[in-house]
Amino acid sequence: MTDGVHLPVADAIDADVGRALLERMWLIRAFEEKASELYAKGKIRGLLHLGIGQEGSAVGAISRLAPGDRVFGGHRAHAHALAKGADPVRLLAELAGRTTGYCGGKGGSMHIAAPEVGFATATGVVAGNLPLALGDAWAATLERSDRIAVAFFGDGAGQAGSFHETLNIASLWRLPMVFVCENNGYAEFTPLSAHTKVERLADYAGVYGMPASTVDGNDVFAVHAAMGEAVARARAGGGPTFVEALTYRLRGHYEGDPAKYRELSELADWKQKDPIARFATALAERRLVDDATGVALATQARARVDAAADEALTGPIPSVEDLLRDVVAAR
Amino acid sequence: MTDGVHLPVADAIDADVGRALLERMWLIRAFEEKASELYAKGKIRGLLHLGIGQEGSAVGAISRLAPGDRVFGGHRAHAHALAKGADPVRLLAELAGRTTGYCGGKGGSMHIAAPEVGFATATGVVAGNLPLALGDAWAATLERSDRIAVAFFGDGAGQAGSFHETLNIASLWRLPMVFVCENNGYAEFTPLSAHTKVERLADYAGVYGMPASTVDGNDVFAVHAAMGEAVARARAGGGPTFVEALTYRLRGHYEGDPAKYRELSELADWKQKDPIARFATALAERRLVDDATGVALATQARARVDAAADEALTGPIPSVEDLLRDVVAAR
Amino acid sequence: MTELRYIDAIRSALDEALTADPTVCLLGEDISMGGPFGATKGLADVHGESRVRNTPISEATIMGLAIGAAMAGRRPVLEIMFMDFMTLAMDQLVNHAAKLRYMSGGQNHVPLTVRVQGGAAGGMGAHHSQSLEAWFTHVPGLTVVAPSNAADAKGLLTAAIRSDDPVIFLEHRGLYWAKGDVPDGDHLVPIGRAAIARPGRDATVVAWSRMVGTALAAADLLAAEGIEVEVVDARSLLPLDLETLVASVARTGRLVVASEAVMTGGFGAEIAASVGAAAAARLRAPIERVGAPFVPVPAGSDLEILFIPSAERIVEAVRRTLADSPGVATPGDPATEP
Amino acid sequence: MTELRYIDAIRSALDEALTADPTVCLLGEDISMGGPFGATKGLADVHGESRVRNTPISEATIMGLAIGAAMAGRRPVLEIMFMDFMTLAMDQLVNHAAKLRYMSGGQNHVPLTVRVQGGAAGGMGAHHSQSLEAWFTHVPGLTVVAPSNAADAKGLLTAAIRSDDPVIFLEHRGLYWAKGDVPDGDHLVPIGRAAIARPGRDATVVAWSRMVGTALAAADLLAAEGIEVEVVDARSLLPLDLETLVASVARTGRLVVASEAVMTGGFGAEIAASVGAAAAARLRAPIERVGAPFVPVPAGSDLEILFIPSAERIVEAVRRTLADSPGVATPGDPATEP
Ligand SMILES: Cc1ncc(C[n+]2csc(CCOP(=O)(O)OP(=O)(O)O)c2C)c(N)n1
Ligand SMILES: Cc1ncc(C[n+]2csc(CCOP(=O)(O)OP(=O)(O)O)c2C)c(N)n1
Ligand SMILES: [Mg+2]
Ligand SMILES: [Mg+2]
Repeated sequence: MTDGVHLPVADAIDADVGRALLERMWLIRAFEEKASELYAKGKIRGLLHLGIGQEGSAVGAISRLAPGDRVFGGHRAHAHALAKGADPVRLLAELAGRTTGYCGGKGGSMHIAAPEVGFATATGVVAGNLPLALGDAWAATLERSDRIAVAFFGDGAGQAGSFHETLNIASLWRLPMVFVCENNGYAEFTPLSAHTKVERLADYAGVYGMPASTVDGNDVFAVHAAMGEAVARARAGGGPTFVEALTYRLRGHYEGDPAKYRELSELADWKQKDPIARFATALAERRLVDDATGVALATQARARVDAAADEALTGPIPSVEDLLRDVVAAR
Repeated sequence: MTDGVHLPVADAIDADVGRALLERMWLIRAFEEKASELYAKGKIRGLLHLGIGQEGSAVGAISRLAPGDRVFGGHRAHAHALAKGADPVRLLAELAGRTTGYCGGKGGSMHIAAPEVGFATATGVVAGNLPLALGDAWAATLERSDRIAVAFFGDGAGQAGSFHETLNIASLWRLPMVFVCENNGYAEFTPLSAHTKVERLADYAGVYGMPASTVDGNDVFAVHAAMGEAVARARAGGGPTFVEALTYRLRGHYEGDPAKYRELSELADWKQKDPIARFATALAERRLVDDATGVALATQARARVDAAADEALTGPIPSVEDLLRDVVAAR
Repeated sequence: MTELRYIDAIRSALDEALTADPTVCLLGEDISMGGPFGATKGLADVHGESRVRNTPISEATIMGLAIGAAMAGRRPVLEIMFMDFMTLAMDQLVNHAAKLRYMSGGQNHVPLTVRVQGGAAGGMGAHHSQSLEAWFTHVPGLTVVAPSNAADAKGLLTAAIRSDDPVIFLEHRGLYWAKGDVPDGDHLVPIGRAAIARPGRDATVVAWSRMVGTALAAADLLAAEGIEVEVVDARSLLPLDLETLVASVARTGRLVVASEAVMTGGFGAEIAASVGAAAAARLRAPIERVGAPFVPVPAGSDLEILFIPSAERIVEAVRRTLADSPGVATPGDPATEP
Repeated sequence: MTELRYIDAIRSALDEALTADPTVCLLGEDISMGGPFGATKGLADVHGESRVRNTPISEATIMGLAIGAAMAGRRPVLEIMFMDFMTLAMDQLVNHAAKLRYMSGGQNHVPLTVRVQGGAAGGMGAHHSQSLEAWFTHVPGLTVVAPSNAADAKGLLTAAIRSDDPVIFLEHRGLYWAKGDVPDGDHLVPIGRAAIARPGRDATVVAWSRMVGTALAAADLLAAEGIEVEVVDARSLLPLDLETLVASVARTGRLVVASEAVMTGGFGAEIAASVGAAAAARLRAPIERVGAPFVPVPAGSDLEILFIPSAERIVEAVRRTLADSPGVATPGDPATEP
């Protein structure tokens, strides 16, 4: 197992990097499958949005980020937090509402925060993270730091006012920010085509003269490449970039959603494009990580998550004192 | 003087139409100069935003509308209301806070409503009228009426979320709506270039595949032509159109604004492009309305507005009963 | 009478309104698929997707869209998926829907209904659980109703749709699956009237939405000790039926106001202040308020349970009103009742 | 002491904060040109346009931008031009600024100040005149202050900027040109403390922002009749200095709460409810509330004057508290005072 929580940052995906990314993808997959299992058992409650099938964009993009860069996620953000280096034990404890969770059980699945590893916050409000990331990027310029801010959001956010307002200011002020749109074709139960005539959200960037690309989000190499350019540009003072990653969620919108609004054939097609399997195959083809190692990584990830779950569920249930804490600074 | 309040609707600007439009422009100019005078005297209070210098887009655009079409304006909407047929007496009474004003003195300059002539409402919230016009256009489709909705807004509205959300839905639902952006280069004291990298707001329409044009807003013929296409398309079920009219306000943002943020030379340039003088000259050149008639129309407009002011200022001051009325339907 | 779940009573009101009045139309995110809870399930099939209209995730603009349609004579019913997202639509709601009639001197009006569910239920956390009725009740031009049961859900929604003013119809997610008898046929509950959910002589508890059930549970607990609580379901918060509240307090001499929202700045304060003034002479103990602690709604379900005001807290508050009455004899003793 | 106008006291606090603390930065529409009223005039020249940053007309996003910068360790002071436009930024303010500390279990915090002016003054109408403090005081995680004079404007703004939590700093446009003595040098007014604006023994009037001046005018009118009113300037609405309010009411036995906002659902209700509960034993008359009638703010200046609560209305309310005290002798008679 790779040491340390940060993914290796590298221009090219070599054997070590490939292995680390594949490992992290399996960790995320195992984590979310575990979350699903615990949800079914009632150990995790609330709204649980899984990103199973979307690990490629999360890991491909975040593998380009330095520890000091800050990520802002949405309601489907387990993958982004874990890719940025969040501890699976504390994250599962958070989902299960324990005091040992990152947020002491107050945040839950939709409002993850792990600022110590650069996952600034998630939000349950669609597009709500975009202005926050913008402010973080502005702060970076005031600090004269070369860190950057990255916002992950879905295709559904593209019809929200804040998305547009944020694009405008980011381009106007040339802020060190990357917009990563994970276009999975659906917002809840509605296909993108019913929400907008715009097929590629990256088209919006063009109006502002902002560099943009649309890539296969289930291809880690493609995301890694596009994000590499974007991050380099932001860090060099070249302003924001828009990266649209086309992907698909293999589960319902949230756990419990039977997802009747989509064709089974569509689902089957996308299962063929599973980003983890594709990355493993590609790594094997390039003779970077062989199949046996890939399988071992998956097994190890499951074991690690099993242990994480056992540990997470020993965390204490919060008390009334916990309920009343953390509203404002101690006065 | 042309009879009736509605401007003649015609495909081409002939002598009669030209005369009517010129007359209305002079009426608007005289109205706003009178408002300025009354403001200086304390007879009108509150925030007064004059559109002197922008009459071309208001009259050019609205001359294409049928009586049943509905207009939604913003904080600088005297011209649009008068172009749509509002009575100068009742409008001045409104500005002066009299019970005889359209809104009984409750609306004032920024919140004009004259729905009986198709001026649905204005709003003091930048971009606030766009969603309202959208809803009106949607209602028209539900009614299976061929009426259309038109929103007038400034360049400053282009950075507001509602503007983008409205463009999206209007294009998606193919609603009978026209977006008229009066780009006068400034939002309050700030030039457009400090608010966005987008030079032509009409560029936004392109992302949605919405037809758009940018025209010289001080050229009545150009606005009339662009708006003619837009209205015809909307009425025929062809969906929305974006018309950007480039113009300039010859006064400060509001009465009392010394407008130090702009060069005097810029102002002088634009004075040369005064839309009324240009239209009068063009009409004379085309031998549609001769100079003497043009001058007479101006004189008549001033006289009419003088009389309107005298009448408006005889209107009663509202009472406490008036204050408490019109909050909800009588229960 | 038919037994219906609260959510089905809502759907039934929508269905009937769509059938009865061609100007009624529905708008909201995912509503043609029924929405996340199923309140509009099947309505698009029956009434068509043009009248049961899915919208993009553009809360500010769909609020304005609904207002614009209402100004033009439609009776739109807009669904905002969670009360927390009303924060995105406050400009259109407050600056436009609520004010257009007044600003136009009565020329315009906005027959709009906004359906929105809220409350803490299911461990959804701070972005999906707020109770914000206090904001809306501070806005002249709005009407605000908050049914606690299936019959009122249907009757008040029907009244809301027929109202010529913008009505905020507050649903509680935690009540969606609660069953209740609903009168058959056209069922209208007039806006502006409270209901006595349980009569009692010793103390009045005023509540609305889900807290009515909690108050009734508290009343049961107290009844076991011989204390008879009158539970008043405010139902209509704006306008508030002050008359019924004051009449109850005049009988009991004691008032507890219970709401799920955080207590500070909540609508309970308005009730306490206005009943306190109007029934001053009849009050025999200080008015007690019960509400959530002044914290955001936590996500963890165990914390959520601690957050939501409980029947026990209402019981304690009622006890305080009874203990705290100088010169008043044992409650429940008819000899000392007014 | 230096005599300053309220608006200049604000600018002075901003100027000194920008000088003293490199993490302080300003954001808002047109602020580098001074804004429409001049509160930030000249600051961009001195401190640079990168720290005194003009923004587009994007209220929702500039609120989030300021929050994001605050999370990263800056101390942004955001100007929202009119309180009515806060409606556009409520999601970021309420769902993000106020909740991020809590939702993250204390990992994040938001040292943000939001300056916003409001109130009815100058006939600007329903979209430029609201008083919405009641909304903000209902939101856990926020701090809300509303200075009534130049010294407090400077001292509370300094405190707000130094606070580690989001503070809503409510300015009143009608006070901008009112002069007052402001202490020289670093001047800090601690958040959470009310001030006795005028001592008196017969009745307490609590007010904030511009209504403090109106209450003082009412006190003058009543003093002429020998009635001595104590005027308490609440200043800090959240947290509220209940102790000072209750102590005053314990002395006077009577309370009038006066606010410019519409009375229904206003913050006056919270004060009435909480003081009513905490000082029940000392109250000798029902609490009176004075507020604007329940209508949007009209544009016409003559209507606006009728809308704004007057000193006369406060006088009448005080008189009612004095008349309405069963068993209490002539106010001002020391023999009957507690
Ligand atoms: C402002 C807002 N409106 C509505 C919702 C309810 N909601 C939750 S997720 C979602 C769809 C989001 O779609 P998308 O942005 O594509 O992300 P995905 O779920 O596909 O990852 C909606 C409408 C919300 N959370 N926030
Ligand atoms: C939402 C909102 N924010 C700020 C303001 C204050 N304001 C009034 S007019 C204006 C500038 C508008 O510029 P533009 O849209 O170009 O119209 P113009 O004044 O040039 O006609 C601003 C910022 C407002 N009225 N509404
Ligand atoms: Mg999606
Ligand atoms: Mg402009």
